[in-house]
Amino acid sequence: MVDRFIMDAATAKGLLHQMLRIRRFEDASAEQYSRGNIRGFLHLYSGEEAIAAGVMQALRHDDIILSSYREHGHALARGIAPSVIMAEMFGMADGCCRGRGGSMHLFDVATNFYGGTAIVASHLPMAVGMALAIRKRDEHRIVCCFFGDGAAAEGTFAESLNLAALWSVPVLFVCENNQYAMGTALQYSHAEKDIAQKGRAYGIESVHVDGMDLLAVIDAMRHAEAVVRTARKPMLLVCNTYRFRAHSMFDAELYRSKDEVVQWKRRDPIDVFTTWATGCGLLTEDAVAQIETTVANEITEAVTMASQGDLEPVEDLERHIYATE
Amino acid sequence: MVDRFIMDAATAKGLLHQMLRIRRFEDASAEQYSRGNIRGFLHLYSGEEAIAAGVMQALRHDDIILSSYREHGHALARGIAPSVIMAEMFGMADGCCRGRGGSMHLFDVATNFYGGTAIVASHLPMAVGMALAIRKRDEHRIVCCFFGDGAAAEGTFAESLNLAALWSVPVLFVCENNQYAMGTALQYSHAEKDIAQKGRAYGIESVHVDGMDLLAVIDAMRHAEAVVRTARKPMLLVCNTYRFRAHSMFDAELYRSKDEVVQWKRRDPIDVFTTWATGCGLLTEDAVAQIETTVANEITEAVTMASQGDLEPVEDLERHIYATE
Amino acid sequence: MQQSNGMQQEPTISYRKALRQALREVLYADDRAFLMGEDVGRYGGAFAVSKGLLDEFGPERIMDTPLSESGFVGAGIGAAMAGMRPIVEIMTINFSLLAMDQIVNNAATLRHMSGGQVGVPIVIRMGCGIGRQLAAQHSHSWEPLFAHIAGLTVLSVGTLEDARWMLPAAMRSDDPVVILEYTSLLNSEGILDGNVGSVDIRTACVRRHGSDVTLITYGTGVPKCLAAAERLAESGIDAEVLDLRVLRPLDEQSILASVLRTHRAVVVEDAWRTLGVGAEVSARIMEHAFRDLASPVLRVAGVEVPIPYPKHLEDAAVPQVEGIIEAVRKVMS
Amino acid sequence: MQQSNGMQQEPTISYRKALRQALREVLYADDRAFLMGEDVGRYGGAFAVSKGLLDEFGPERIMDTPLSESGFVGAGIGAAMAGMRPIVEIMTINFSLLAMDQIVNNAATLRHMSGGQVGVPIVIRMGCGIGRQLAAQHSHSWEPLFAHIAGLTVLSVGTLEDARWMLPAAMRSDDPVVILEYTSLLNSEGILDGNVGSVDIRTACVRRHGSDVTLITYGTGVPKCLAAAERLAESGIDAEVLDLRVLRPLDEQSILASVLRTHRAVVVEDAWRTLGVGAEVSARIMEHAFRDLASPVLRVAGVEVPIPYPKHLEDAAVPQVEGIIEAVRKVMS
Ligand SMILES: Cc1ncc(C[n+]2csc(CCOP(=O)(O)OP(=O)(O)O)c2C)c(N)n1
Ligand SMILES: Cc1ncc(C[n+]2csc(CCOP(=O)(O)OP(=O)(O)O)c2C)c(N)n1
Ligand SMILES: [Mg+2]
Ligand SMILES: [Mg+2]
Repeated sequence: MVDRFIMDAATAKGLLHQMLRIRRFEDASAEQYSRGNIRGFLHLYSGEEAIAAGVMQALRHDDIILSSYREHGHALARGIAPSVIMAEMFGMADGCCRGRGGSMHLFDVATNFYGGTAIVASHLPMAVGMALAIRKRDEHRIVCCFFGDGAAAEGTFAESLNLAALWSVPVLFVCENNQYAMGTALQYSHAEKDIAQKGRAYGIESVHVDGMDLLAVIDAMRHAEAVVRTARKPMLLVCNTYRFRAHSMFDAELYRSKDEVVQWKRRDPIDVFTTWATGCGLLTEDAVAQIETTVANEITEAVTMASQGDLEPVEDLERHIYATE
Repeated sequence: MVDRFIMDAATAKGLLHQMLRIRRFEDASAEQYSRGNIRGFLHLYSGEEAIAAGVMQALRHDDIILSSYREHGHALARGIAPSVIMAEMFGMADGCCRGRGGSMHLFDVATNFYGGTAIVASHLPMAVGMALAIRKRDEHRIVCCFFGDGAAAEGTFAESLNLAALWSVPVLFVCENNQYAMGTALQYSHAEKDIAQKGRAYGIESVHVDGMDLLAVIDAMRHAEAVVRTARKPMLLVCNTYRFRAHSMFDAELYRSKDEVVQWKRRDPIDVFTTWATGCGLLTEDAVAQIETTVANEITEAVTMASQGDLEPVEDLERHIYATE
Repeated sequence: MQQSNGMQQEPTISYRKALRQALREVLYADDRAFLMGEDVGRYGGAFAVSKGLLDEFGPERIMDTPLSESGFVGAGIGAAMAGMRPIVEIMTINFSLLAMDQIVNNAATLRHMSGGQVGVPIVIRMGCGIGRQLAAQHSHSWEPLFAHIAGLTVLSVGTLEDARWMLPAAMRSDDPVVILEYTSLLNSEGILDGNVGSVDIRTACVRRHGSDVTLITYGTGVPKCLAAAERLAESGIDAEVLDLRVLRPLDEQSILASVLRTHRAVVVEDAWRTLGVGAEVSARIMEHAFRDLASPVLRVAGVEVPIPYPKHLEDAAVPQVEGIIEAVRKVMS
Repeated sequence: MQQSNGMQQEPTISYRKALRQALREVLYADDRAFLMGEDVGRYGGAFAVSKGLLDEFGPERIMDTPLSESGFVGAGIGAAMAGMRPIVEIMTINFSLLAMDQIVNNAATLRHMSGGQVGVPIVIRMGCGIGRQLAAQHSHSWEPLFAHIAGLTVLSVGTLEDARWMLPAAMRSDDPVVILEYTSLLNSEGILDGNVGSVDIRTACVRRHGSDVTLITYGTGVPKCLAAAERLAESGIDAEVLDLRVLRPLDEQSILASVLRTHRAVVVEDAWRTLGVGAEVSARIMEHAFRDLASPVLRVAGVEVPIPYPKHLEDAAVPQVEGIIEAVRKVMS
């Protein structure tokens, strides 16, 4: 269990801020999508905020992060400005990838954020390779790689875990088990539903954590730091969670009941944390309200800035294919 | 433990005959290779005979077999004539694939032998699919799929086991763990060396067996029959074994010691079985000698027939690309 | 199928719905047929093509698979080898690279390698193409990668008619067929001629007759070339539009027949130019109709860039009607 | 490198050994460089190219990997993104299909998709080609699959010189480079000009000058075309042999320059004809030198069949000197 006394008010505020920023950012993304300002596929992170916030608070600036197409939360928690991400989704030249990537492909080398990969599980071996480079150079940073429960069915998952263990590289695999891969519930993706057991079968220490409970995630990260950063070994953290919204904006949600969604929303990670933190006096209602206001302003500003951006010139279409261009 | 009293002299003779036929066939293959009659890659099965013999004796004629490029033993134990296999390796039109496949690609639909696949592990999903067809049609036969320890590191292995378990199809995976994938020892292929544990991580009942002990294999197959044929579930059998020869004819065997080979040869499955069977009176020395002679004749005949074969006409090069040609 | 009675306007149908009708037809016609792929069932299909089919046919015929492209394509191959008629859906062509080993080294290879013994009658459908702002990992026109592979039949669905009738024809093949369906055409609508009933998957098809120049194309190029031809007609240029439809084996005869009449050709495709289908078409015309050409064959093809997300760059990355017209004017001059 | 002293015969070297020298050079030159792949270390390399390197450089620089093509190619990409200079060996080109997703969707794509932020300086070497009776799952000439991919540089090693010098040049690239090494050339020997020291991996190279016809080729086609040219010379036909070397991006200028001189061209490759490199070369000549051609460009290419095992069929599946000569006679007549 987490040592709850270690948290101070400032930290609690910061964490709530993180989570709320993600939640409101995703709300705004959905709205901008329905207005046609964001196009293509859009996958929102709402409901899973405790994982991004809890994992990221333990990482250092020089650690490397990789994620999937459902990466807004990770990108925000990592510190990429909301306006830069929103601009990217608007397809603007001041987006982090000059608008070329869009929602699914956020990259920001300045914060060591390496995607935003939309081929499910294909960033896992890249994460292993980046960790291998770290090990070869004897650096002390680590790699943290986020992916979903569905991704764990890809063969690439198995290969990556095995390589990480064989080479003993400092990579933390964070499986965000939100119970579904698109419309495919866990039991249809995996005959053995305990994903941690797969990690162990490849020689990797693997633990479960309640991904709706920020404190549990923070606690798990202490142990993960000991394993990955200190002992320089790979580890798998399976976070049980739920996405509150549809898989993407093209999803009619035929595969799950409204009731199930309601049940999970009762465990909204933001509510759970806020209740706890106010309950034990770390946060006041005023403080919470103030964070809400700050976040609202941040998001409004992000949307405004994104919509005022410029498009990349068409003449630059063929730039950045090779280094020399 | 196997009920050793169930075996009669005829069965014992048959099994020894199987194993010896494989051993001598492989010796002859090596010889024909050095004469230039066989070309390309040639992978011999010497040392692993107890697995092919022990698994195959439990299979029915309508069961389906798939294997890798190291499949001579399986093909012979399945009942493909030595002369037909030898002809295939000589590249002759009376080979089972009209000479088009060669050593690595023995197919014989008449005996339900579906390769002979040389992309490591790529026959595993095909095996699952064939078992799926069986299940869909509610037939009572099973699929048996042989592969190596190296293959278990491919992502396709993980995907296939998961699919087999999810769909509950009658497929028996037989992993012939001969300790090496080419020159890569088990511990360099797998961080977790217990391959059965990987099977379990995908929801498949998995057991180990001593692949040098024919009786142990036969015993394991009784249980496998109960699981796969009767209960209609997939299963993984990990057979520990050793290849007595080089990986292929292009192998200088730099990666293992002569001593290690000698150690394993002490457990030669043919010797072990012969000693046991003669010891308990199932086989006489005369019977053994007679089998040796029969086998020698079979192999000589196979080589003779193969060398007298005809080549496929060059004009037929483009036949069999599509069904209509 | 509805008969036109001459009085009533025939109902329009979308490309998506035509694909779905095709699926329903083949699932009814042959109980060896089944559909499998990621989210084809409970979700209703990533692009809603198979929506409703799970209810209609049940989970044995409409099988949701885990994320395991190599695994379930390989399983489809195995099922085909064992006498079934699987239809495997790969959500988009980008993910097909994960199954490339199975498609090429097994599906396309086994019959020949086994000396004619083992056939693989599998149909692999995949969402293909550019134009929905799905960015570089979800939109590409990689028809050329499949069209290069010996042993495959490769179909490109450029019209409603083909959306409705190519699949049933493909199901009659005893060999692997790859069907490329264009996500940007899914919502396009039109009237389906109820009298057609089937299409021939060995031949290219003239979608518009013309005498001055041949526009040779496939897939999303078909509507673009038809639009270009209309515009060209206004300025007195009569363009023929030849839809290749079958990218492997190519219907060389139809290509040459048209070019021998028009003496001029422009090949149009969204795929990257270098080693595209257009290169092959041009090379064949070079080999067989060089002396009949009034002017060199030109290509209008995709810009060689991973497809970017924003609309203006995505549009700039693929041929547009203007560019086609320009190329035609060049070969006419 | 040894200087010739004019008196002593220069020692011959094999293509395999030249490849090994190149590996040694780059491993010594750059400590960010390391080699990884299946059996590159303890086994000595499936084709003995890396034999001895494990002893020389140790297991951190020469890394044996498990059978996990997608995994270790992806790991190579990651290591490159993080500042290393990995050389990844894929044993044969057939197995590269298992890593196709990583090579195409990641290595070739990330720089553009990230708006120029993320480079992937990886070198992927693979055994390629036909001619050792390795049958359909171990021998193919699939250069065209890679040559089609935007974002890759694709090199084909057709000569000793390139075996020795292409890798060091590739290591200087900040982008992914695929190097195709031909297993059937491994044992070929010759004298390496010690004065060369480097090659340019942006240009094609004339291997034999001639004025009557250009033979355009790459890889195993190079020795075949040189042999054909010798034979043609006997009957008074002076053939130029242009080795493309770089299959992407194609050196169009060198192709056109030669054809504008000779007015005739034959493209020769072991790869399957349809959508091969030859198609692209022919299409470019069509586009840019149509009026300069005395006769249509012809292709001599691989028969479109999964490569069969027996020698006589394998030989029949790829171009031979006779067939090249025949095609040249056709374009000369
Ligand atoms: C290789 C591949 N196959 C299929 C898809 C289509 N697809 C996108 S997301 C997704 C589900 C992934 O589920 P999971 O890994 O659980 O992540 P989640 O979306 O739940 O966060 C699928 C099937 C893809 N992008 N890549
Ligand atoms: C996908 C793939 N990668 C690499 C190879 C080259 N190769 C052939 S056999 C082999 C080792 C396989 O080892 P294992 O599965 O243990 O089988 P064994 O040969 O020991 O029977 C390798 C690496 C291949 N054929 N296919
Ligand atoms: Mg999920
Ligand atoms: Mg082995």
